[in-house]
Amino acid sequence: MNRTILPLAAVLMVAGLVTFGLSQRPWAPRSDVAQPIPFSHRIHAGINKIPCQYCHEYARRSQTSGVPPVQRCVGCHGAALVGGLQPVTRPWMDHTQPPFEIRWNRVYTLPDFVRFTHRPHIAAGLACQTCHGPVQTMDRIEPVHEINMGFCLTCHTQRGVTTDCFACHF
Amino acid sequence: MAAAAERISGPTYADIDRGVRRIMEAPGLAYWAWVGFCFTLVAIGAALWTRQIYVGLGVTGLRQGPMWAMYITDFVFWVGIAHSGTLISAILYLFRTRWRTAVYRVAETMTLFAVMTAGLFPLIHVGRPWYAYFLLPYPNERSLQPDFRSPLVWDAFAVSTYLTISATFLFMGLIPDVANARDAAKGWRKMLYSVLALGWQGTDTQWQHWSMAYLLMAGLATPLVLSVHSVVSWDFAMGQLPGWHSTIFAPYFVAGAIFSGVAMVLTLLIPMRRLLHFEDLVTEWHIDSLAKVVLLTSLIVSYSYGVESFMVWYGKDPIEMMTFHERYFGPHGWVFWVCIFCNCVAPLVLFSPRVRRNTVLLFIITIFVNIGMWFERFMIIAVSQENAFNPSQWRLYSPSITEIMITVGSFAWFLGLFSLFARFMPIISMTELKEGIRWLREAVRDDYYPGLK
Amino acid sequence: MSEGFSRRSFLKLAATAGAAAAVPGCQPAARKLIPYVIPDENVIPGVPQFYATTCTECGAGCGVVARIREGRVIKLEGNPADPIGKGTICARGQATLQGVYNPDRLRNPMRRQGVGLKTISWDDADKLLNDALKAAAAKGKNRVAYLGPAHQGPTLQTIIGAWLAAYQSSRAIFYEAISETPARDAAEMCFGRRDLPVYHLDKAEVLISFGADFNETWRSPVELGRQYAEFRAPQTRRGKLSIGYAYYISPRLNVTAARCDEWIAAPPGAEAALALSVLNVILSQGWASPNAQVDVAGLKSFVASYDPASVSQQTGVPAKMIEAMGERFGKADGAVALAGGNDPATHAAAYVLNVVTGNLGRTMEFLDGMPPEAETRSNDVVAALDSMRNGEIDVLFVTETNPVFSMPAAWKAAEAIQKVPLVVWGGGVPNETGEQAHLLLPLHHPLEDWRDTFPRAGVHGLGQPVMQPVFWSRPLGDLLIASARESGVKNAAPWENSQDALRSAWMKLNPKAAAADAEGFWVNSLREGGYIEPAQQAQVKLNVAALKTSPASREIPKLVLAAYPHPFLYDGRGADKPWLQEIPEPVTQIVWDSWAEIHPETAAKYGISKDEVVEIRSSEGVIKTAAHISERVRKGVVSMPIGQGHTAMGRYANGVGANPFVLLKPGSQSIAVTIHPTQTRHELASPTYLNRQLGRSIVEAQTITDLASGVQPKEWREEEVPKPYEMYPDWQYPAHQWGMTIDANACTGCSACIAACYAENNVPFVGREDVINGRIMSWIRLERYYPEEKYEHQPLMFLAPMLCQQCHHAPCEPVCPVFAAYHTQEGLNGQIYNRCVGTRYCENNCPYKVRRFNWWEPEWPEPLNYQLNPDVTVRGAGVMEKCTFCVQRIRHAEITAMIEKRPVRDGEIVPACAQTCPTHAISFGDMNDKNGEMMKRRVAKNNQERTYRSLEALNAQPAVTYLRELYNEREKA
Amino acid sequence: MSGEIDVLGSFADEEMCVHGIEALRAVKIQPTRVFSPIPSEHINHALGYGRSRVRALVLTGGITGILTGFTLTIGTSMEWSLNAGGKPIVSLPPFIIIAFELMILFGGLSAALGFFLNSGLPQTDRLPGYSEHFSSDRFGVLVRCAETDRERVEGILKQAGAETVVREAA
Repeated sequence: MNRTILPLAAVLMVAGLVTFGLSQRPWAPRSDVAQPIPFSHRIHAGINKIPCQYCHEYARRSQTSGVPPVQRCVGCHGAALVGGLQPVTRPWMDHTQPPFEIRWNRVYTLPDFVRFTHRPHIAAGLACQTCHGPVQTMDRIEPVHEINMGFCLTCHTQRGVTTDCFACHF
Repeated sequence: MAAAAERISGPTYADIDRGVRRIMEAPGLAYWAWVGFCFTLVAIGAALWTRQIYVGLGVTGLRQGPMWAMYITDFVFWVGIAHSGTLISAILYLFRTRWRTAVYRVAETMTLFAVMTAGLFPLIHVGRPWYAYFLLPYPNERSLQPDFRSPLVWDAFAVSTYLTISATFLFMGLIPDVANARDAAKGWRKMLYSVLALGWQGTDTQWQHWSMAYLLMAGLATPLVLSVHSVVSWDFAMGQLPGWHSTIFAPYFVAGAIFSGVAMVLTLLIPMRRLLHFEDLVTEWHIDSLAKVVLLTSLIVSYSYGVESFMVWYGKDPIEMMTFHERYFGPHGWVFWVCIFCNCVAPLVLFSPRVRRNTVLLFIITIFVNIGMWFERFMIIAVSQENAFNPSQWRLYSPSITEIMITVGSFAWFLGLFSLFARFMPIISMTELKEGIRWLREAVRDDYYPGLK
Repeated sequence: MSEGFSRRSFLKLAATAGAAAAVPGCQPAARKLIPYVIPDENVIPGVPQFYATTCTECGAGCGVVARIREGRVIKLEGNPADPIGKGTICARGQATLQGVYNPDRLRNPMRRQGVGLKTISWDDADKLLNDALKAAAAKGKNRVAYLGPAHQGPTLQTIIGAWLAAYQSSRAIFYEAISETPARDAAEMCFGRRDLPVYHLDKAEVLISFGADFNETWRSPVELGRQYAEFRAPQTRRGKLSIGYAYYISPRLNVTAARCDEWIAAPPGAEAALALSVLNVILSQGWASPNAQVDVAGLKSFVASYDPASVSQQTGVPAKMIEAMGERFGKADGAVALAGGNDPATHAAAYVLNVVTGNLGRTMEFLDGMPPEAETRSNDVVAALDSMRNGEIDVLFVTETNPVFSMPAAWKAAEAIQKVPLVVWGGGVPNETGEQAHLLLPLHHPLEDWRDTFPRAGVHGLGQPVMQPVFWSRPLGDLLIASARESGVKNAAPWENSQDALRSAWMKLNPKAAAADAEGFWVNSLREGGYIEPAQQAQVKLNVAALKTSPASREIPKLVLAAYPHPFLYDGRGADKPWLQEIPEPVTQIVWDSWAEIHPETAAKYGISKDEVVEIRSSEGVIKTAAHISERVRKGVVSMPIGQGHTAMGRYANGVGANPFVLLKPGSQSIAVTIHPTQTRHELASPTYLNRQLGRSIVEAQTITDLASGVQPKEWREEEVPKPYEMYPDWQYPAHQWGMTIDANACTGCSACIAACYAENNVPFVGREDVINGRIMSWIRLERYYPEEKYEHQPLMFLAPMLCQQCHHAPCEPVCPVFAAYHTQEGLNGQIYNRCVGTRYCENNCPYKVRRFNWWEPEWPEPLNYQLNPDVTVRGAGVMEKCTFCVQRIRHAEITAMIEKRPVRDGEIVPACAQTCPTHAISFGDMNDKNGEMMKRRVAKNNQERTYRSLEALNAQPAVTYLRELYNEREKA
Repeated sequence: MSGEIDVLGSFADEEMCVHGIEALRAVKIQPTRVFSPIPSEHINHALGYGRSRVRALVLTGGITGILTGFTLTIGTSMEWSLNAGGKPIVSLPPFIIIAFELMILFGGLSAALGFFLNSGLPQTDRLPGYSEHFSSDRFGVLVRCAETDRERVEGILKQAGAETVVREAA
């Protein structure tokens, strides 16, 4: 009897491990992305109630929401923060390091075959939190939703807007 | 008993066991050299495929126009080869055809490995094989499923069903024989056969359910075999390409499949029978019966060629006419004439019983048939693609070394697997031979084969 | 990535942050977000900016608008405000981008040391140059020379003059291999002025071109192509529906000739005699216009010896044909004769033809205030070369021209240049002349630089830099101004830099009314891309007495080479751009090569077979190239395109084909040659297999008489079109149903649509080998078919753009197993790259064969990949792709309309091909909108009767409706 | 139950084996188990067996397959209706093919499953009375009987033609 059950149990265990491993969704966005500076959305957007688009200023006009330029930080925090800022739009041959740059780590990524654009979503009156979660309560940004096609489609279907493949993939 | 006296003398159960077990004895150096040779070729093919996946299909000779050509030719060829196995093992089982018992395991094994080979080709041929699972329905968050209107999805279902069913069917049939082998074997073989026999002991209840399951599987495999090649033919017939878009394709392909498959059975059986010395089990009677099937299906295939051309002529569609003109007389017209010779003319000599029993001649003819049927698929697929609707976009196809070596590798893969199976598994069904021992004895008595005394 | 953070990588990352980057395949995007420190207020990442500037690829001077994304120019489109291009540009203009981003562009100043080149700093380069200049100036006058092309713009020419003057020289040579001097010489002879007339083909009803390929390279092809399309459009003239009747006289049927009614295969050099003979017919029949006010008697005696019979004997053109030409031309209500080639007599005869038929001021006019002749005459060029050879020149500065490649062998330019102690070469991709230079300076591409154009009276183009330079280059103007300052001559260059020079020149254009608002005028000119003012027609009079040069009556050699500028490579300057190499020459459909086109009979005579390499030998030199056997060339003529045969100029030009300049004598594009087969084969790459459509209705044509009488062409369409029968209810497209109307009659074969599509849709180029293998990737092609022998009435060539037909019963869609090919809710035939498995069934089933499969991972050597459109996915290996009607533009317009809460406007969406089409042959719109321009075009008078859909019998129901090309029935010869 | 023994008769021939079984059943002794190297209708008949239960299972499997096929195809097509070539969303003719293939697949696998379930395979224990001969060329009839009946049973088996009749450990 054991000789029948043991191999079966082994097979079941392997299958179980694979299922479990896949259920952990290794492709899902990582929630442990550390940032170079301890910037807190909770303080900025939550406590101080700065509107999202004050910093992410391109969202309503462009595909991208934009990461705020350092100048925007300095605007509130004062020039003392970084000292003499210089434009980075210097000629090509200038191989020197820009004076101050912040290398944020991406939290939200989309594959390059998704032609997502923020513009119509803002125009449709969607709150940023719909996709990005309650950012105003987070010190460090963590993805709340896995932004995959199913996520997009659920909302698009509910709102009765296009579910044409060509809306995002071309 | 009185009945015992009437019994025809001849091979006994023990003789059969002895004969088959001898095949399964430890093979010699020549055998290993052959298997090694096969798998070296497989390794070359695999390496080229790896490269193809890495750099893209540009390494093939495919181009605008002939977009499918050689890989799909191989696919259809191997699916076709597979079909005769199921024909012999399932359809002839239902008809209780007497001569099938000795050869059906060979045919069925061939089926399994041919489908396994065929199943590789869609993967080899697609641009992004790592996404091939898109063709199968699976739960996903975007609830996007394959398009069941596409012939390729039918294909995916048909071929994977065929692979599953023919593997199960083969395995079912093997169980009693493996149990037999288990009881005679020693060492690691005993372990292997013990596992595969699943504890079969030939009890009455085991046999009762086995018989019913086997019968029903045969019953299901029969329409399956007809459907699979019909579905494969619809890959083409559903396309509107001139030369593809034809209603005759399903029966035409099924007949061709059985034709090429039976020829392949003979191609394998004739040398194997001689090299492994089981002429006493697979007698000239069996060989002769197979040759008759080859002849019959050859006539059906010839008829199909005629009808296909006639319908084009009768339809008077200028584009279709042009395509057929190119097929016969175009730059690759020789392919058509090779087909005509190999598939229609050469098998005609099988009308002579002497030729049917001359294994050397028969072997040569079956090789012709294999070549002819490969080229037939090439003609239908590649040569039609060369002459599509838009003359500015016509292109002649010539295969690259990658395609040739992968095709060669597929033959090596098939033969290598088959060779391994033949020496480690009962390649002749002892159970069924015993069941039909009367017919074997008759064959021996009637002097189809003078040996065995 | 952390070290050497350059602007280049910054831009790359900024783009990644902005939109999903155009990374080939499906690799994960860069995972860093690096914001600007201080943002450019004018830049919104992800939103394109547009700058008006000018095209400098040829002298036509079309205005362009550059589309900029994240600091990179990604597309050029015509500037609608520009009267020449009127919002369209040609293939060469589209390909300018590959000049900016050419991977072989010189990246640093380099100095020749021994055989190799050594990178030096700009400071060292400046010092080297200026020291040599000072030494030369100290030695005497005219020891410095400048060699450049003729169309560098008035301001730059001024700067060049000032720079030379600062170093005691006046040797500015503006050399053009394909010269306009003969036309100017003829104008001087006929009218006593050296400017070139302006043509209005649309005002004519008969056109004779004596070798002027006005749809390809002659003068201003975009403008003339547009006029020609109007000339060929059906319209009621004198109560009868007609199209313009066009003759083309040339030894080879080029694509311009192919769009005419008659191609007269005259031997090269016979154009003048034929023109004068036509004139003879007109005068002797008394068809000269009484309004012409010319000395008819004087002219008569001038052309007396050119009666049709004797000219026919001399040229082999039937006398009847000449008479017919004369009759049509003389009787026409508006006619125009154009002349190409190097024989001033041809040009003069064409001018006279226009004058005597009263068309001066109508189809051909002279304008006051035309730009001065910029091109240096060949005598002066030769004199300069002689000076070099004699050691009289110490410093030679060569830019944007390639004398070593394009000067006739007899001038021995390479040898002369070698005698110059310091040859300075400036430009982009180092060419053959650069190979001879001692100092190589990377100069700004025109799109990175300031410049102006002055193509004709009243049209002033202002070119501004549209992006930061890609490499460590400098603007030519700045370089010369700085160098002139170094000379120590006081006020040698009274400008700060070239922008300043341009601005001060521009201020002189400022009309008096606006003089006060100088800044406003400047800004407005920048925005508009230039300044347009009305031009006055000049009063000119034909001076019959001065007509004395009769064409040299030449013996026609047994075998003669006729070279012609390649429609895309021109005199060789386009050869470094892979798009131009890969767009098929419209008639032969050959790519990535040069070829010797030979008539089958001639080929048989010399024992030459298809694709055989032949050795062509003239008195000047010898070259080898592959033979292309074709009936579209005169017997006894070897026709060969100019432009290939580079031995330098980067990876795309080097080693491709042969250079016919080697064979030519100065001042001529034809020469007697001998030809020898070499028994070696060299396959000429072409994406086209059969040249005949076998009675299939892929491209259709119709005679104008049939159109007038409402007869559908039947003769060469073998398939019956069955009545559509539908088993299932048709799909409805309530929102939009996009479609196209393509007027095949307006297509001139210029191939601008193909280049625009390459640029807009990130279509990879594949190179010669893969074109031979049938793997060209272009989404749109020119479907070109020759007429078939068995049918009587046919045009000279069937030609129509072929792109995805977006069929509503698309054969490609239901065969896709995974819905990668499917039909969108707006009637488009969608192709979802990321879903594609690569079974290629769709392409098998596509009757039009317009789908393209990625056989390899596409490659754009850096920095060519900077041109990629970030709005379009770059397709990786194993994926099928195809025309999407530029869905990225459709989506953009739809989103904008949605935000603005309005429907999409008709004409708001213009796909790249339709946008750039000089003749507006392609129009796009919503098939639901019956009042849209596209749909109205289908039902318009004279259009409705000639609509057809390609391969209609298959009932694939394409969304593209074609209008048949029209032609006049030829007289039976 | 004490006092019961197993008697194994070994036959060289199918017909003799059948006779033995019939003889036993004639005296109301049901053989416990019959070993055979070949499938034999006669033995089954002699033992009084009816049709196998596998049949019903295969029928169920096949019908399930058809239903699965149609549910899958129609369901997925309806869930996200995509137009392909203007064909109807629910195109029954192609769906029949899928249903057919699934009928075969499910039916065939049910047959195999039915066989395994009904015959107790896989098993690792060696059944009492089994010997290597029974997979090769001998038929065995195992009879459980009272110690007292041994003589009679052995007699019947010998009478029927058994080569050997031995007593097996119970």
